[in-house]
This record gives sequence, C-alpha cells and structure tokens, in this order.
Amino acid sequence: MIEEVGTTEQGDLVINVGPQHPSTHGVLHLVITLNGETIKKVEPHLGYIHRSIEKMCESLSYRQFIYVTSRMDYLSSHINNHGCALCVEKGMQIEVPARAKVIRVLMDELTRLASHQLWWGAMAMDVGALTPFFHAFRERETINDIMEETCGARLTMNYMVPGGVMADIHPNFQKRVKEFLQFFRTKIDEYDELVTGNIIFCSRMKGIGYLSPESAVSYGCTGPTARGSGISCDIRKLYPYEVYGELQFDEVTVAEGDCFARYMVRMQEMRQSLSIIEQLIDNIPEGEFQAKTKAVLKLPKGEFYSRVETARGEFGVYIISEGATTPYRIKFRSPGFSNLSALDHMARGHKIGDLVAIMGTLDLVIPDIDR
Amino acid sequence: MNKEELKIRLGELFPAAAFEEGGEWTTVTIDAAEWEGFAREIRWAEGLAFDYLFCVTAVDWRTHFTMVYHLTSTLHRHTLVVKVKLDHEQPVIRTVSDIWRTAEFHEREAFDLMGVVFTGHPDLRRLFMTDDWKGWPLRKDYEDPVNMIKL
Amino acid sequence: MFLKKYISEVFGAVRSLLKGMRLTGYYFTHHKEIITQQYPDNKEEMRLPDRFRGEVVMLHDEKNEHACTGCTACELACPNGTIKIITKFDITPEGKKKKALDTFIYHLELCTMCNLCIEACPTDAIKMAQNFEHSVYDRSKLTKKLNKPGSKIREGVE
Amino acid sequence: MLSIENITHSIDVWLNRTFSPTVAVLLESLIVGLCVIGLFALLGLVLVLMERKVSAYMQIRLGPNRVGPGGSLQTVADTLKLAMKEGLTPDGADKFLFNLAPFLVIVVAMMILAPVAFAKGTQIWDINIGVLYITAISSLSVIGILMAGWASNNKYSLLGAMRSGAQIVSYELSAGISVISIVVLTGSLRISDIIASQQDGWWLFKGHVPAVISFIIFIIAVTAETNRAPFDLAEAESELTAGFHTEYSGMKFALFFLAEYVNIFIVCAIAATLYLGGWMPLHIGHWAGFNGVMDYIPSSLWFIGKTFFLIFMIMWFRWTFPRLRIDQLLNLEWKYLLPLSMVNLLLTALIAIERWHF
Repeated sequence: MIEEVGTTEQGDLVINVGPQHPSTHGVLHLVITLNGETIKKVEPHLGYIHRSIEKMCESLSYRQFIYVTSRMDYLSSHINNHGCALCVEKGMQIEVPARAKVIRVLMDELTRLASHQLWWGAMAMDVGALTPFFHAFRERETINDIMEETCGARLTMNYMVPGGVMADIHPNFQKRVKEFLQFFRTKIDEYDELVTGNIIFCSRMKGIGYLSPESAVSYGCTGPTARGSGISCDIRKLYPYEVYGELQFDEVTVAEGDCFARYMVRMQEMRQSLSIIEQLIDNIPEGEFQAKTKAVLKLPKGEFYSRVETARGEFGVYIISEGATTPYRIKFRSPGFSNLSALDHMARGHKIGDLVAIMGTLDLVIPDIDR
Repeated sequence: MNKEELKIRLGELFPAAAFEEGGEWTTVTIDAAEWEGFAREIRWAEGLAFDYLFCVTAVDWRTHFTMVYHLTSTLHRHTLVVKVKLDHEQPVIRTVSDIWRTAEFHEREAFDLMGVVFTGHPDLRRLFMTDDWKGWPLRKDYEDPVNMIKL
Repeated sequence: MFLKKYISEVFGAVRSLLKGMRLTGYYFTHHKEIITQQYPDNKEEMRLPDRFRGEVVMLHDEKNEHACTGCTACELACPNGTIKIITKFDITPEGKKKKALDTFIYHLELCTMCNLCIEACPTDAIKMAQNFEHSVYDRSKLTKKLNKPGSKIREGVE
Repeated sequence: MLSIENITHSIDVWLNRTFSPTVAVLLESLIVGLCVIGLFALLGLVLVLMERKVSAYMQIRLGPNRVGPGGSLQTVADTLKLAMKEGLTPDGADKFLFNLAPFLVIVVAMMILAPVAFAKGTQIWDINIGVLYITAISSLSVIGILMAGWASNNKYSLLGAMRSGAQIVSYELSAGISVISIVVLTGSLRISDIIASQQDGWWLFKGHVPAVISFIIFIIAVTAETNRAPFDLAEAESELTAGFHTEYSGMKFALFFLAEYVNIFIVCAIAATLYLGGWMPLHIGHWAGFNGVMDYIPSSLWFIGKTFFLIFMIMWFRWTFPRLRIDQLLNLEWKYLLPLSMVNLLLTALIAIERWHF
C-alpha cells in the first residue's frame, strides 16, 4: 500500500480503514495517511460490493430492472424505484393516475424519514453515543411495519411499477401513518434532547469537515451534504416531479458547511417530511392506483433522464434506448458516489475521530456508491 | 437561459458544435479535440456558468464511444448535455477533473468499466475492479464466462 | 462580562449533559417503553401482514386442483430465473392436444421476492405466502416443486 | 452482631493460636489472595451483567434474559465461550510482551484492591500511605495498556495505546489533586483515618463547595483513567475498532475486559471512601438518634451501596454521551480540570487551615 500513496513521508502511518470496520457502515475501504493523529490523505478504494448493476440492467426488461435499483441505496429503495419508474414513464409517455402520484410521494417521504432516522442513530454511534441507535430504530421499525403492510416487504419493496404503484394502499395505512406522525412528533424532540444539544456532540461537530459552497458544487455533492453548505439543490423544489410542486414545504439549507450544518439539515428535513406527509395523508384522491400499460414495455429510440431526490441527494437515471425491450445503456447517477469524492477534501488536517464524524454526516450507503 | 437561447449562445461560441434535436435538454456534440476548450468556456463564460457536472456516462456504441456529460448551472438553472465521440480502438479524451472535481471519480469509473483513457487525470486507476482485472466490463463485447450468468 | 459568559457557557454545557441523562434515566426507569420482541417465543401471537412476501406458493383447492395453465408468463417476468416451468401436452376429452403444467420449479435461493411473477400471472395461480423462516442446512432443499403431486388444472381455467 | 469484622477477627485469632505467627501470616495471605480472586470473578460477573442490563433498559431493550433467571448466568456463559476460544498471538507480535500485558493489567488492578476498606475493620492492608499507594499503583496500569498496544504490532493498537498513554498520564494529575484535597481536609493518608474522619458527616457534605467540585473532578478523571466512555478513546470502537486490544482474543481479551470492570469498581470504591465515607453510615453531626438508626444498616452494605451507585453513574454516562475527540479530551484536562482543581485545592487548604468545615 505504501508505494501507492505518493505523498507518504518517513514517519507517516498508513492505515487501512475497512473494508471491515465498525464505522464504515459496509465494505468501504479507506486508505488513510496519518501524521500522528492528523489525517494527511484519505483515499477511498471502492468495489467491494460492486455488482455492475448497470450491466445487469442491460439484460433486464423495463419492468424487471426497477427491482434491482432498490439494492443500490437500500435505505431509500422506494425513491430509487421511483426514479426508474419516472424515467420509463417519461419514455413511454404514460400518464400516472393522481392517486398513484400521491401514494408515491407519501412512500418517498416515509422512506426519507426512515433513512434519516437510521442515519441519525448510526451517526450518533459513530461519535460514540450508542443509545440513540436503538431509539432511532424504534421509529424506523414503525415505518417499516407500515411499509410491510402496504408494500409487502420491509426494505426492498419494489412497490413502484411503471404507470403507478404495484398495489393499492392497505386500509389501515392512513390510520397507522397518522398514529406514527403523532408518535414521531414527540420523539424527534427527544432526538434533540439526547444528541443535538449535547455539548460533547456539538464540539465534535462544529467546525469539522468544512465544505465550501464552491467545492460542494465542484465535487458534485447533492442532498443534505450540499445543502449543509448553503447550496440549494433539492430536486423536489427545483425540478418538481409528481405532486411536489403543489406542496408546501421548505428546502432546508444551512450555510455553515461543517458537520453540524449537515446534521441540522437532516434533522430539519425530517420535520419537513413530516409536514409533507401531514398535507397528503388525508388528501389521497380516489381513483386508479396504476395506469393501464402494455404487458411488454418498449421504450422508443432515444435518451431519457430523470432525477429524483433521495435521502442522500440527487439520484439520476439515464436510459439510452434503441427501441428494444431492454435498455441499451443505463447509467445511474448515485448521490453517494459524488459525495464520497469530497471526503478527502473535507477530512484533510483533521483527526481520526473527525474522519468518522465526517463519514457519518455524509450518510454513506456503500452499495449506492459501488452499484 | 432556456433551451433555444442556450443553443444560440453556444452556436455563437462554437460554430463547429452540432446540436441534437429532441430530448429534454439542449444536447450538443463536439469533437474530442475541442472538448477541453469547450469545457473551460462553458464553465466560466458569463451567462453560462455550468458549474455542476452531475452525470458522466460512457456509452459503447460498438463502432465508437460517446462520453456524455450532463451539466447544470447552479446560478442560472439551465442544463446542457455534451456528447463527445471517441474512437473505438483508442478512446482517449482530455480529463475535466481540474474543472469539475467530481469528474475525477466519474472518470475513474468510466476508465474502469469502459476503458476510456483520460489524459491528464491525476490518478487514473481502476476504481471498482481489482487492479489486475482484465478487460472493460461495461463494453458490449465483454465476455466473462465465470462471473457473468446468462439467464 | 467575560466571566459571566464563561460561567453561563459552562452551565449550559452541564445542562445539556443533564438533559441527555434525564432522557436515558427516564427510559431506565420506565420499562413499559421496551419494544423488544422475543421472537421465537412470540411465534403464536406474531402476525405478519397479508401482503408480506415470504415465498411463492401455488394455490391448491381441496380437490387438489390448481389454476396454473403453464403459460410461462411468470417465468418470463422473473428477473432472476427463479421459476422454471416444464409443460406437457394433455389430451382433452375432445381429443385435442392441450398444453398443461407438468412441473413448476421454484428456486427459492434465487428469489428476491419482487412480486413480479404474481403480477404477471393471468389466472392468479400463484401467490406470496407469509412464511419467512427459510433457513435449511442443504441448499438443494430450497429448490421447490410448487404443484402438488397428482394435482391438475381446475375446470374452466384458461 | 454478626459482621465481617468479627469473622475476620476470629479467623485471625484462630490461625495465630493454631500455627506459628509466620505460618499464620502466610496462610492469611493465601486466604486473602483467594478471596481477591473470588471477588474478581464475582465482580466481573455482576458488573458485566449490570452494564448490559443498564444499557439495555436505557436503550429500550430487555438485555440478556435467556441464560439463567433474568439472564443472571449470561456472563458465565460468555466467560466459558471466551475460555474455549483460541488465544491467538499474531505472527508479528512481540510474543512475550503481548502475553504479559493482560496479566500486568489485571495484577495492577488486584494490587490497588489492598487498601480498600470493604466494611468496618475489613481491609486487606491498612497501609499508612494508603491514598498515595492507590495513586501510585493505578498509574501502572497504563504500562500494561501501552505494552499491549505496542506488542500487538497493529497500527490501531498502537494508536489506541498512544491515546491511552496521553490520557491516563494527564488525567492522573487532576485525580491526584482531587485526592489530595481530601487528604488536606483529613490530615492523613491512611484510609482508615479518612473514613474515621467522616464520623460526623461525609466530606462531600462537610467540605462545602470545594469538596463537591473536587468530587466531580475526581469522577470525571477516574472515568477517563479507566478508559470508560465518554473518554474511551483507547478503545474508540468506531474509530480504532477496539484500540489497544484489537489483536486480543479468548481469555487474554477476557482479562482486559475483567480488568476494566474491576478498575471501575476500585475507582468507585475509592471515590466512595474519600467523599462518601466508605463503609461509614450516613451520620449528620451529633444527631445521636439519627446516627444510631443509620448504624443498624451493616457497614458492608453502606460500602457496596455507595460504590454501586457511583458505578451506575459511570455507566449512565457511558450510555448517554458521545465520545470526545483526543484533543478535546486533553483540552478538557489541561485547560479546565487541572487549573480548576489546583484552585480548588487552595480553597480546600484554606478551609482546612481555618477549620471552616463542619
């Protein structure tokens, strides 16, 4: 390894963090060069969970490839599926029924909540507080139960299909979501009490991992990572899809650009998601949940790009079609990949403990990066 | 700037650029030799300021390669798709990682999976595959009897 | 002034720490908040939702008849090659040859429970069951034959 | 009244009557050694279970509840599992030091136990420099940790050991100064004298604000010294995987684990002795009636109650707070705790000289 890192000097310590490490949350492998405790360089080595989903999708039909994408960013699998479904619908020019649109947005927001809850717990665990993880899982389990009831699975739902959703919502869905909203409103204050206000946590977070707005854009950071640097990049606001254009919600941006800013963005986003769900849960229009589509989908020759806002940032699906039943080339623009590329920039000059905190605020999901 | 205005502006700047009809965004095809100058121009030019490169795709068309760059300006909120045609035998293109830092990883990915060589890239190594991997997995003619399962 | 700010900072810090301790202390003393489910013990009262996707099963009625025509729509819809359908030709009473299901092979070890086969089935012959305890010691046990021995297609299903 | 003092005394008398004094002392040492090892095993079992239950309840879980009634035998099962595991020694490690380190740590923990008074008249060795002895011996445990980290030939271990060295050396200062403030108030280094001086009230209450401050500083410092969260930088699970004991497995790991819990017990016992009167029941001045009622509770229960209360506090910290960073940790010590404890020592000395304490 030492030969590879060009800047290594005598006395530097080269450490492999991962692929098996408690705080990489998966099989991320970082080669870090240390001077004492200070990080001189972070070099990500990827590919431990690379499955070449893009190649796989080239042999799957337009109905089939959607389920694979839930295995990329498994924490926001609904939103990934949503992006793919949107892209196919764009190509086929399928008009999605109003009911399906609302259900999709509801599911997206629930997924975002669940993802942020897991992130909150894992992030607190990264900086050494172990209890929040279990508290976060309590709420996440509630969402998973709701998902399970309607979609049939807890993590990789495959609920979005081209033209709508796979099944109508469960009769209990609205009631349970409302119960959850009430429950979570009280618990999110506990989150603040337990972690946000904590002086140790604040001192671990503030001023760490600064990402300037210019470099955030240059590194292609999206989602809470870029919004923590004051960049407005919420696809739901900028390029509204489904019913996001008609909803009242704020795009959360915090200007500081440090770890605490990114943390606050996600905490605020949870509240925004709650308000979106509240606006929609009683206003699900009646009607079909799925548009009538042909059994075999054939996208016309051309190129189609759709972008959605996952819990981690902008997720893009780029389909190049030759008019066949399978895509000719498909490219997924995953948010984590670009966010990770800024890690070296952010972590230099900080301590090992900070690296862990920065990785926590980036909210990395490794299958999303490796694809 | 909307689609048409963007087209006119780019046509003024680069008379050699060929525009593609249809599609959601302005799509422009340029030569590999012009790419670096073009990239610098659209990144910094007044009124264009494409500062956010959000997707880099390499496409294998069997006869040639195409690099597709999706760009957005966070200032003006307009989007541009740039396509650069590359030779199939020797796909070489100038890197843009010094203009958009995100390209560093995306170009490594394209090199790893498609075998497109980026000249001037600071660290052009395989990203996902192991260092001793043979072949470029995302190419259409790639065969791997061990790891690829035909269904 | 400086001292006042310093002291208020210290007190704020201590208060933030005490706040967190109050919360954990609350949960320490309130055992009814515990959410642990004791899994193998609560098997009786544990109810999975009807839509939960555990494995693909073929529905048989009491006369040992199923609704599968052997049309292979599910096989085509499956992204992973989980389903393999072997068809045979039955002779109908009129003397015509008719395609019918011989064996419905289901590879549970390849299945990702994506529900696409159920969606594709025109006769609703298969459905997702709620069983989720799939672990076995031998992988070959996961390759299942879904149509029961001696079963045949239900009258009137085309 | 049946108390531990009577039992130990009668054993002592019987041994001296039966054997020659030398043999009696040897036999007593043997008995004490066995008792200490037994106590270690018991402490390990109880404290590990306690930690797991405390953490579980704070994390809205149930904790271990399958092995034995209420999970009480879980630790036994875990110990059995660890004992059966292969004790790996890495190829590149310094084998002698690698194998020595866990024993050094545990022996140090055993040695500190000597002057701790468990109940009235139950003390292994009432040495006249008891407090000094404790501070001196407790600083030895860092050698074991450094040894483990260095000998493992693992970069994570080395970083953990380096952190641990910096941490223990610096926090020993404020722990020591806090201890000295009680010594100043008492005027003696002997543990039995310190306890006796709290006859009419514990130092925490008698010594005004300086005593409270030094108590808080002492608790913070010993939490850091025993490598407990939020100061568990030597282990720092999410940063250094397991810090200095990354390479240890099986029984050698179990010894580190045990030493951690025994150390917690010891520091809490010392804190209880210095500030909360050790085995001394809660006495208020000269309220003879109240004091008499309090005396009915056996002294050993007082000691265990106080100690376990402090242990619970330290566990409470661990399961609530995030971890500090290494520079913040050292900042806290050198910029806040050390100056504060020095000023506090002056105030305490003033109180002691002017006899302002109750």
